[in-house]
Amino acid sequence: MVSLTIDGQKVEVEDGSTVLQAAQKLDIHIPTLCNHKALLPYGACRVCLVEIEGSRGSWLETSCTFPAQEGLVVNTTSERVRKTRKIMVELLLARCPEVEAVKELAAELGIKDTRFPKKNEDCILCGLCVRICREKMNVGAINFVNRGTNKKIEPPYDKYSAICMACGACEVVCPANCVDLSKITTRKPRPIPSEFDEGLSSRPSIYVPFAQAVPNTPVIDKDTCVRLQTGACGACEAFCEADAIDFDQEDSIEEIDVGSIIVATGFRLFDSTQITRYGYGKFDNVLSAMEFERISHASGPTGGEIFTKDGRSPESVAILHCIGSRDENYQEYCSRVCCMYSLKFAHLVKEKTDAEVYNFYIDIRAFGKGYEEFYKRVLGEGVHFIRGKAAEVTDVPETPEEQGKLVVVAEDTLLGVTRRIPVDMVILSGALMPGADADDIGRVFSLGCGQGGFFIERHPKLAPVDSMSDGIFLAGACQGPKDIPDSVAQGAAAAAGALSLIDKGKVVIEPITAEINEDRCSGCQLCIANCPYAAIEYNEEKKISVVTEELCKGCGTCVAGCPSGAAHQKNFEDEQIFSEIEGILIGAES
Amino acid sequence: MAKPKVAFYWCASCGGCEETVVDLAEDILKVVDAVDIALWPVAIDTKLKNVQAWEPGEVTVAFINGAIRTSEQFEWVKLLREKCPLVIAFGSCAHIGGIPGLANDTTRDEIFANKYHRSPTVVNTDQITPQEQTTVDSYDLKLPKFWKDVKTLDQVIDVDYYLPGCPPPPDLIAAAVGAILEGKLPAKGAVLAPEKALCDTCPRNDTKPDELTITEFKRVATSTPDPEKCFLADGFLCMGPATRSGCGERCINGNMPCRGCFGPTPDAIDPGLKILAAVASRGEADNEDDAKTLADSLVDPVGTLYRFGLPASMLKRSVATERAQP
Amino acid sequence: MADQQFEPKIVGFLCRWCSYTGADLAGTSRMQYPSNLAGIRVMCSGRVDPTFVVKALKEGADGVLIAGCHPGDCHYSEGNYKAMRRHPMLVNLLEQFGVARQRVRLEWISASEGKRFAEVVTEFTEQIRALGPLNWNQRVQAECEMV
Amino acid sequence: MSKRITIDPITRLEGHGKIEIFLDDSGDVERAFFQVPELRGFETFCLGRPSEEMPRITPRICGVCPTAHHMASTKTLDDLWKVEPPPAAKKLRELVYSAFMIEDHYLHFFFLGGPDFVVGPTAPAAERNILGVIAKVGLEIAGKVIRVRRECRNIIETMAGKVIHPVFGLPGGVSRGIDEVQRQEFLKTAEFTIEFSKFALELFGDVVLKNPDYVDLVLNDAYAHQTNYMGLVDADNKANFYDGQVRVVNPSGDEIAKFAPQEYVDHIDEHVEPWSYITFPYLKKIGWKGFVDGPDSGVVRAAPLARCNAADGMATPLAQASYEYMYETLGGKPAHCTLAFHWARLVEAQYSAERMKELLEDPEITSDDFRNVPTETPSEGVGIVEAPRGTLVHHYRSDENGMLTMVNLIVATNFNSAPIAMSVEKAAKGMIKGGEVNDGLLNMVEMAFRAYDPCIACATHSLPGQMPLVARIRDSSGTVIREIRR
Repeated sequence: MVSLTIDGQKVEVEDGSTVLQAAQKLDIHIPTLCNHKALLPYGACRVCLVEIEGSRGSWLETSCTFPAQEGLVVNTTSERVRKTRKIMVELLLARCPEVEAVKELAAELGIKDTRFPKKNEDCILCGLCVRICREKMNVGAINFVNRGTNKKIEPPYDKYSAICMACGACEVVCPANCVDLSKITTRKPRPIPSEFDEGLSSRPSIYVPFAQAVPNTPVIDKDTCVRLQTGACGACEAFCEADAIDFDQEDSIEEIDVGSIIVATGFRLFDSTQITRYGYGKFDNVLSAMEFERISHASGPTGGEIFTKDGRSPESVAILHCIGSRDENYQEYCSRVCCMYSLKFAHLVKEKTDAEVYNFYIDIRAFGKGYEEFYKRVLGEGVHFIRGKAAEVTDVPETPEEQGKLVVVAEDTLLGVTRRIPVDMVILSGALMPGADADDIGRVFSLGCGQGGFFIERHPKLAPVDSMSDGIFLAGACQGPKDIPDSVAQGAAAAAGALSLIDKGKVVIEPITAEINEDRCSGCQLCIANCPYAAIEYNEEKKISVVTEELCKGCGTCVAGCPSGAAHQKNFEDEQIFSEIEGILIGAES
Repeated sequence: MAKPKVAFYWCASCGGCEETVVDLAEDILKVVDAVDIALWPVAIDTKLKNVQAWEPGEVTVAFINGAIRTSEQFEWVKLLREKCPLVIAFGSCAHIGGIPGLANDTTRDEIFANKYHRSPTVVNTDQITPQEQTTVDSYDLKLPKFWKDVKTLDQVIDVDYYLPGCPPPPDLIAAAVGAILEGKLPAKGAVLAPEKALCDTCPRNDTKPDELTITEFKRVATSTPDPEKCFLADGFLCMGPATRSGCGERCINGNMPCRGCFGPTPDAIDPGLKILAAVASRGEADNEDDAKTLADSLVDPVGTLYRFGLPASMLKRSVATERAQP
Repeated sequence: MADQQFEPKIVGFLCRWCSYTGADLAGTSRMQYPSNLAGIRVMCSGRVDPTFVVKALKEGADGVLIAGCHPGDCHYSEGNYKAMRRHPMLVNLLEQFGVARQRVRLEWISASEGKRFAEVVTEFTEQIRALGPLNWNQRVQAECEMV
Repeated sequence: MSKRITIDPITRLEGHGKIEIFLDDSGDVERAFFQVPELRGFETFCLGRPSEEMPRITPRICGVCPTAHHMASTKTLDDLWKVEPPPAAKKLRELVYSAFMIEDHYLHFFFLGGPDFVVGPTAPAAERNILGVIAKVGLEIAGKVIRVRRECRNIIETMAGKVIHPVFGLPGGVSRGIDEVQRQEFLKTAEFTIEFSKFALELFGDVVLKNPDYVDLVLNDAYAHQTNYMGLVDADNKANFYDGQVRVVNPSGDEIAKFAPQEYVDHIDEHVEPWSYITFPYLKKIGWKGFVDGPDSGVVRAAPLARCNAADGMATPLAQASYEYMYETLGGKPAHCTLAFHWARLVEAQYSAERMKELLEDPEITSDDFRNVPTETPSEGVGIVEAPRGTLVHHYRSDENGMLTMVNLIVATNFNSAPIAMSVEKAAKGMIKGGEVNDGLLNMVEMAFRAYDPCIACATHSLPGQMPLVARIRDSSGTVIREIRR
């Protein structure tokens, strides 16, 4: 460690630190344009000048490059420093009078205008782009060319770079926003679509999945991270003070023994491209409910502002209900939540824009607490409700006012007429569907799938959160379309169910387990492979098969499959079934 | 005390059961020391008279072999039942019907037609069929009535014990005789053989894989069984798992799968159905079509699953009416 | 009466998780289907011992329905596959005995398929009606000597 | 109405057997009938079965000669599936078959038919059985008899699983082989058996031939029949039991037919009578002439003596010698005296013993190559072997899947059914005169058919017990005036 004094304050920093870093440790602000945490000190902009006091007088140094030394005394605010820094900034201002970063700095230093002739360049020649390209990306696609006043940054020979991978790092670091990738390479940069924003916005390779994600920690998308793909970059490391970034981490599968399981695998939104006549995926402004949800959300890509794809505020918006629900060609069931979220959308559009809102509905199912009231309120807000399922969405105009609009065609079943409503935006309220992997999940937990493929509860009224297997519970939309309050309630109930088992510390097993009469079992072992629960074992020394009662679920398959009849099912004996048969068939044959 | 008297009688059988008693010949003197034979099966006296003359209980036990196919056999076993405190069904035929029981898969008319009219070597222009009563130049001749079906002994009279096997092995016979002499018989209705299925004593049981699966049922016509391997594991249907042990695994030693002559284990109500359920469960078929193919590879289910026990089976016999015509 | 139409007696072995629940659903949904089928609840179609089926036919049933979960949906993961493998072998055997193979039917009916349950029962009942009575014992007695 | 004697049942063949003897008013035999009152219908209930199971089903036709049926059936399958067994398989089959012939012939001679001679035809019934034989020849010899049978049956059991109802026969071979150790062990058996066969013939010589009464009995015309004779012969017309061609000679010993098994339908027909469940085979070329003997009769006899008559001799030295000696004694070939069947039986046993040794001396018999799996489409097959009691024919047809569509069986006792009927009638006529009927006489009548060794005749004498014979003499009103019971 070395200790030095900056503006009269003492500070200790590690060997090899720069004066700039030492100052930053003291929260002493030194302006800079070319410094970047992830890059080596460079000293190009010279804005970070400080005065070093030595025995034989003092001199100026760029703090970003000058090493901190024992006993060093530094002054960052001396008259000499301010004067020189002002001149530096004036020179920059003369070169690039329009660059924001420079203008801000000038303002900060109280510079009204530059005294030098203006050149109106856009690049401040800080070299961040050149350095990040070489130092971090190990590419070096661009560099300084020419000297003095002709100095500029370009790919070699001012030709498109063959090695540039269009990672866009240069763009990101440029303080003057003057990098234009299309001048460097023919490659098109591929933005990474944000899953959470339904692809409406892009995200970096290291990111937090969404606001309030739990846990709220960033993840690295290894398919797009330059570090993980090429071994270069790793810039993020330099910014993480906690030093929490570990590029060597591997995916790992954790096996956890548990006593009970709550299946809450949720739902998937109906894929509206299946119904081509609504033009989803064909017209820019036909949105799925989830896409609109993001657009209208404060944390969404537009910050909650409702725009059409081309950035206009819509004059009219149509909301189409029951897309894929209550439809014999798709899902027969009612998805239960669409009516209410459609009303919410209508409300939001009204609140945030001046657009007219048209709801195309079969009927409004406002069944929940306070829902009907909300429906009334939305009616009061002047939202139009047209009773009739939309027939199609088209961009073929029939009248001048339909020009350039999307036209929703529907039969108004109240007026008994077919209506064409021109709108700027169409929202499709799609059905809730079982997760794509519901079948596999069902198999894993031996859950039956019921209507529409949602998991079946043990009893619709008496055991709505229990599954057919003890210790496995259902919560949320995986069991059927559900809104948030219901999901929360069911989740809580499932948790309570799980707790009650943990609390007991023991489980009740079926009273109908199989049993093998050891005086009769010949040890043929045919039953063993028949048992899906590995509940039957071969006793080598007795030479017979034995049932482990705790594992037996009482399906009785081994009993039916026992050739010698040595296996039988307690309380579900063949004799019992025989008497049932006899009972049923009393007097069957005259 | 006088030696107990024993009666032997036979019905529709091949004589193998007598042969197996002849095999006792080696111990013949012992047997003769122990019991008096009041009636030897073949020695049915001309008329029922002298048996009818027996004091009830005078003859301790009647060993009856063969299935019941004629009115005459029926009369005889009824009489023996009256006279003897103990009646023992001797051998597969009396016990469960035996091979002659396969006749329950056809009809009396078919049997006559094939034997006397359709046979490639029979010349029978007048379409003669043997008659119960005929007169040949004034001599009237009788034949007993040939029944429509084959019955097990206990389907016509009350039976006390059963000695299984085709034929019953001498050691079991000796044991049974011993038990009678010492009065150490089990509860009435018992089968005088071990209760466990053949796998219990089968030398090949250890070769069974953990997860036995059957991809198709092989036929010995077109493949030869592995001399060491469990027949099921090798793909040949074996009745062993549903059949009583006690036979000495002699067929297995001859490298042929068990065909069930010892009859069902005590808990297998219908051994054919039980083995069917067992082997089908182990079939390698995950869709209806494969399952059908597997099932079809088991040719002649009745003749295979009920080789010895058709008359004793739940359905007793076949009735052609609904059979799909090929 | 001679002109009275023949009412088949059908025994159904219904798996407790899928088909029996499906039957319940048919009931709670007030669906109409013939009353000819009397259901017996078993834990799994894999529990259905062929002996049960034959017992039913012997006791005078004209048809037997075995119904379980769809393949892959078995509550006990694979019991219904056992049923699936036994069925063709059993009907092959029964056919050789002289029982039309259509008299023993295997169906997959899930807990949600109340409608399907009703359809299967209706359709099966008509099929058996067309086949006519089985009367196994009578037919056997006709072919056997009475003692 | 005439008087009637019923011997019912004598014993079963393929079922029961029954003799009806009708006396005229003078008490002489007017007419005797031999009836078989049972039938089990193998020809029918085997239909639709997989053909390869027949070797394990047909033995149940007869539990005394199951091996004969097993072997005939197995050979039929070779033909049906068009597959040739490897040499080792043929040897193994013939080995088992020879062992079977030996034990069966001795069973009959010492336990069944033999007692009539050894103890004496008119000896008290209670002694006329194996115990009587033991008493007469002594325990040590009895021990030998038992040992021969045990060891021969051991060979069968080792190879075929079960002695009663073997299982090892397959189309194109057998299900298992033997190793060197077993070969050596079996060789010992073979040698011992050869020794025994000499002894048995000596015994027959001492006890029977040295006793003029017996010789008279044997040569007695009451037991003689002029019929055709049939048997399998090898390429040199020597007798063979397992394989070869069927040769038929007429009463004067001239060959009148020689055919391969497949041609049997051109030579054999069966006659049906309404009063018996058994059919009566006869020579097709000659036709059915009724129950008559003589050169014109179509009746053909099978069984030991018939085989000796039909063959030119025995393929092994000792047996050949015994064969020649027998015919010398009987006054030349062919011999017609029914009772000589017993003698022929001993000669055949000797041949089988020698044959067994031959087979075992060939190391190839231990080869692992004992099965050729069929590759052809099965259609039709015929298999013929010589059962102890005569020629045995199996004939199957199948569909392309090998499932049986036709089964025809002609068992030895079939061939002999007409001769038996004739012998019985002739014997009755010769023995019963003037209503004079007694135990000894009836037994002699019975000996007439016992000589043919119709299957279950066995048990009759195997234990103390009595032949079920009652002669009831009725007057014309049909009421019994006298009853003789043994």
